[in-house]
Amino acid sequence: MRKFVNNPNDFVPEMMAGVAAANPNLLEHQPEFQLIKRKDRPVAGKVSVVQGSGSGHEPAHAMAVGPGMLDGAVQGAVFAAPPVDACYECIKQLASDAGVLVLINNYQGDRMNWDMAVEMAQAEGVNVKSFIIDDDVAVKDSSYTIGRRGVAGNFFVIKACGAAADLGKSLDEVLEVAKKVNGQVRTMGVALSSCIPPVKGTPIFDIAVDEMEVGVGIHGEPGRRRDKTKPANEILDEMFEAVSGDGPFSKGDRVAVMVNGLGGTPISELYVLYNRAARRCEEAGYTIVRNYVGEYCTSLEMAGASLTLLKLDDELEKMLDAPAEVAARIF
Amino acid sequence: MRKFVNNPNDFVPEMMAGVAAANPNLLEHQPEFQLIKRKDRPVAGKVSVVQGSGSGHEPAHAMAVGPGMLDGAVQGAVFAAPPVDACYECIKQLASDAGVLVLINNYQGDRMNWDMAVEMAQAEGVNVKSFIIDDDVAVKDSSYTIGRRGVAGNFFVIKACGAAADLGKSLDEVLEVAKKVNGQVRTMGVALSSCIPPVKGTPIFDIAVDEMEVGVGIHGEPGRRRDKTKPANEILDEMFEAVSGDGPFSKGDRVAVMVNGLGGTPISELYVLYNRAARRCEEAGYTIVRNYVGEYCTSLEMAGASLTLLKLDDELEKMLDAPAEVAARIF
Amino acid sequence: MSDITIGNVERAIKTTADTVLANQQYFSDLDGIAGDGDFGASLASGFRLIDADLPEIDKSSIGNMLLKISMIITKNVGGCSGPIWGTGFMRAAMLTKEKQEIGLADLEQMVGAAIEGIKARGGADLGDKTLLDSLIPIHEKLKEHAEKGSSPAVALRDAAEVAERKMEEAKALQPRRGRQSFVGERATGTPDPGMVAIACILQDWCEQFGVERTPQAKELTQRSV
Amino acid sequence: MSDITIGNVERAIKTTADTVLANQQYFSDLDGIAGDGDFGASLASGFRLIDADLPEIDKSSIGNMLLKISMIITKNVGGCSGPIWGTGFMRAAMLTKEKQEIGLADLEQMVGAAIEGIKARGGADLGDKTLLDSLIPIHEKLKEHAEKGSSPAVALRDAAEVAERKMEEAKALQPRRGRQSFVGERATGTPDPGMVAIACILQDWCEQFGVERTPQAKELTQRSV
Ligand SMILES: Nc1ncnc2c1ncn2[C@@H]1O[C@H](COP(=O)(O)OP(=O)(O)O)[C@@H](O)[C@H]1O
Ligand SMILES: Nc1ncnc2c1ncn2[C@@H]1O[C@H](COP(=O)(O)OP(=O)(O)O)[C@@H](O)[C@H]1O
Ligand SMILES: [Mg+2]
Ligand SMILES: [Mg+2]
Ligand SMILES: [Mg+2]
Ligand SMILES: [Mg+2]
Repeated sequence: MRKFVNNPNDFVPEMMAGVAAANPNLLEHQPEFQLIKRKDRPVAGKVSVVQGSGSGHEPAHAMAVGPGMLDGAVQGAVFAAPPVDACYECIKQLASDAGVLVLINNYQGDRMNWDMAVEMAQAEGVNVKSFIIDDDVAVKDSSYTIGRRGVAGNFFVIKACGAAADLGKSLDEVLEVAKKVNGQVRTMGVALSSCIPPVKGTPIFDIAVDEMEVGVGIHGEPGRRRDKTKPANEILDEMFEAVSGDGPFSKGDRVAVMVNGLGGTPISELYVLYNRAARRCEEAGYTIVRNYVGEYCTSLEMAGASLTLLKLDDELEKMLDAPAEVAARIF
Repeated sequence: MRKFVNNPNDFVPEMMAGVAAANPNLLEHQPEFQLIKRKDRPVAGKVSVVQGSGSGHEPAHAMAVGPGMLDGAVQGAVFAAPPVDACYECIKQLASDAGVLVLINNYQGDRMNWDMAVEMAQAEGVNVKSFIIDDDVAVKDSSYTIGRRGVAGNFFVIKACGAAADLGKSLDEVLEVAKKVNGQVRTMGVALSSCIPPVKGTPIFDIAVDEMEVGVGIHGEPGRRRDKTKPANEILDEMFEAVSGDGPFSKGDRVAVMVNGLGGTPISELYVLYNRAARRCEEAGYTIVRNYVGEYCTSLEMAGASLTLLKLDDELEKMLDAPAEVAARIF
Repeated sequence: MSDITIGNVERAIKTTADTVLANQQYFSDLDGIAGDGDFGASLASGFRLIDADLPEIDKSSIGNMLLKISMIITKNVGGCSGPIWGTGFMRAAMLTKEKQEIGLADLEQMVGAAIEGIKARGGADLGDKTLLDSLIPIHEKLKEHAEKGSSPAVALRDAAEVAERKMEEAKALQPRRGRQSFVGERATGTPDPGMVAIACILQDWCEQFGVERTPQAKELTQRSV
Repeated sequence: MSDITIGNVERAIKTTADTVLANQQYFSDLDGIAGDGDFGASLASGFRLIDADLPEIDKSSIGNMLLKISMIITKNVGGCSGPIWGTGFMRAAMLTKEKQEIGLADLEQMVGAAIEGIKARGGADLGDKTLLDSLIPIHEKLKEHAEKGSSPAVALRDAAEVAERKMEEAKALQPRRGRQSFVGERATGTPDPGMVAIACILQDWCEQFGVERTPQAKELTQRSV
């Protein structure tokens, strides 16, 4: 196995312990629940924003805990939603008087576990609401999902809600921000290789070196079709048309653009794609106000990339501009 | 080829164009020289810090141009040092009255091209000096190198010199900072897979799925030995002992620690390694003041990682603390 | 003789744990054909603890025992399987809180309650190619036998029969819920891992309780992909 | 007849470009055995332009032509090859700035000057398994022939002979300079790409200038790894 792994069953706990060890002042790791939380949260008067899903999508979700972002996150085993109890603890431990917003990517497992946890916490009087993110335009229903999947657009929902919560907005107001971002963000991805969950030890699907999965999901779920690979610009063009054609985008719009690596694709290739994306936006009459090129929502070491467009307005621009910091940083 | 590439010969220019397109206010791209420079540099009174090497190591080098970091960088073809002319242009265009410091990673090709360019620029009266970075403890001489190679420790030299230059230090003073960092930083890497230069189209070396190259170079050069893979902690232990045993480290030291991904290893695995590194530092009596987990100096999509230790003092801590921003960012 | 003791239930749970643990890799591999390959590991993460705790846990009633089982699953199993199996055991427990012994009619009602809970939890129904496509016809068969007053052994044999047959039939279906929906060509023709697990468990119960039955499907005889 | 015209030099350069471009993949593959596989592409990036510009460039003297060649290489070829080959051509140019025609004695001095330049540039010497291990003995052979007053054709044949033999002999060496040093086991037994390139070029010059010579090494006859 081409991986840095000890006992594969310890992979997730050890990774999360590493994240906490790298941020000793900021973060706390509770191995019983695979929970990473800010040490200084919850605080009175501020809505807590939390998330959690299967592991393997790092830096989503636990590595997105930090100032201006998530207050806490739980992760399940690789590609398996966290158990109800972990979700419940996450909500309970982060509950402030202002409430808790749970951001859920639209997967069956995540929804079920979080739904049960939210019910349990509500039954105990916690002011908690949840919101489903579903930005993936590739397929309507998919493996793991009824309706669209939640993928890299997730970052923008977190970033905006984190900023809104920092501004002291109420739970309902932060929820409105989540709805707004989700309504204006669209993503599609392409995979060039599979990935290897540590416990499985082998690739989760077969794909030839000259093939790509267009519209792949972040667990390797099939997308629109399997096809022969094409030049980078043609792949980007297909993603651009899918994303741009689906969303509420029109000439004159101000947008944020994300080229997200799926884990195994070097950043050089992501910039080759971004180069084309910038050109396509220009031709479409979209002004790129912010861009994001790197890894935000991955599938372990999968080679591949996704394109995300977010339509902006003054409010959202301010939210994206707001200060933020996460466990996975550069300096 | 599992890559987002158009014509492979256009890979480097397109990637660099993408970097500039993503930072339109900050950066300028000159395709004739594959030069990325800050639009607002040079400025009077501030030493310019530049670098350049073969492509394939992104975010080094061109993506490390930005406030508090490099003022400009040139890149050659993948794994080929930039031609003399490009190096010369980089020096000339960034030359301020305070001078230019060229940071060269110790590879034969880089040294030769930069040496010629420095001579040419000096002949024209430019105040330019160069410094050789050689932090890799794996092997004494290696492919591409007489003496040790320059690898991920490069980041710390750039960061400290960028901060020193921002403080208005003289060329000789910034050079002293480079020397100090280089004297106190040590790195060693391990590869679990090869990588595929776009023009070549096939892996540059063969390695079985259950093998690793201990002490690999960032062009896939052989290191200390080829071995069977081991659990992550044992691999980290070997890197730690090599690095810690070589450098000027002793109990009670304050250090910076970097776990650098070589391009194809997901960040989750890097945190598994960091988890162990933090433990080993604690046992050795080193206090980790700053840590860096991510990709800083890569070999395209190579699976692998390196460990870097830097011994700190008040001056260096201040330099690492100084504000900085690069093309490849998260928010 | 038509009664099922708390000891029988314990033995069935123990057997289930054995089946899940012995087939962890197989179940994950099945899940890997058209999905993310975590089904075996997910179930095992719960049943490993159940296997370890079973001798100790509250056996004051069948319901209390099943409630504990449900809680172990809910606490430790994520993905879809945690809520689905946890809910199933929970609903079955609710009907047997006071019981030390149950009959076929009780069992039929427990399975029915579990099915209702699973439907509510995951929103799936008959024909979506999930383990409900096994549980629902099994439930009907149990009802039939309960009305006829059959022995548990006969009911078990027929339930295993139904599980195997439905597993086979569902291969042709396109999954519509859970992890394998919209896999299109990739999933059509492949069995649903949850349905295979149900069939394996029932077959192993047959063996454990001395009910003679020879499985035909290679999913049951071979137990590797 | 013992003189080499500027036309001969131009033809030799054109042939060199043809050789480099035809063997780009081969040279990169050779470089890939123990290194980074860019040698062919690097050289080709320069010689592609040389090939295109050759009809137009300054041919007022052999030296001026070679200077232009050197500049194209320096400007466009990175890695080790740019400085090495650029320096070599530059030094040879310096000795022939005024010349329209040269003799073997001039050629010998040009190669000698190139060698000195390459040594100073890259710090390598005989025995480091670089193209110097070809150039140095070639230079000796040329000197011998210049002293004897041999024809350029005989000198060329012997130079090609030496290049092929040295390439073979150097396989056993461990590289000590440039990209392939410290490759240990991996590089021992494999030829140095720079030395193979020199041997290929000289063999192709033989063919171009009607010098009969049959190469033996599969590196020259096969030209693929
Ligand atoms: N909504 C649902 N209702 C009932 N059973 C379901 C549902 N979704 C999935 N399943 C069952 O669960 C099995 C997969 O479980 P598992 O791999 O743990 O879930 P995940 O989809 O989260 O990876 C499927 O084979 C199917 O039988
Ligand atoms: N210092 C040196 N002096 C002379 N020739 C050298 C030197 N270093 C390398 N070479 C030659 O250059 C060839 C490799 O060129 P190339 O692949 O372009 O360089 P790089 O090592 O930068 O990848 C080697 O085969 C060798 O013959
Ligand atoms: Mg799953
Ligand atoms: Mg090279
Ligand atoms: Mg699954
Ligand atoms: Mg090379």
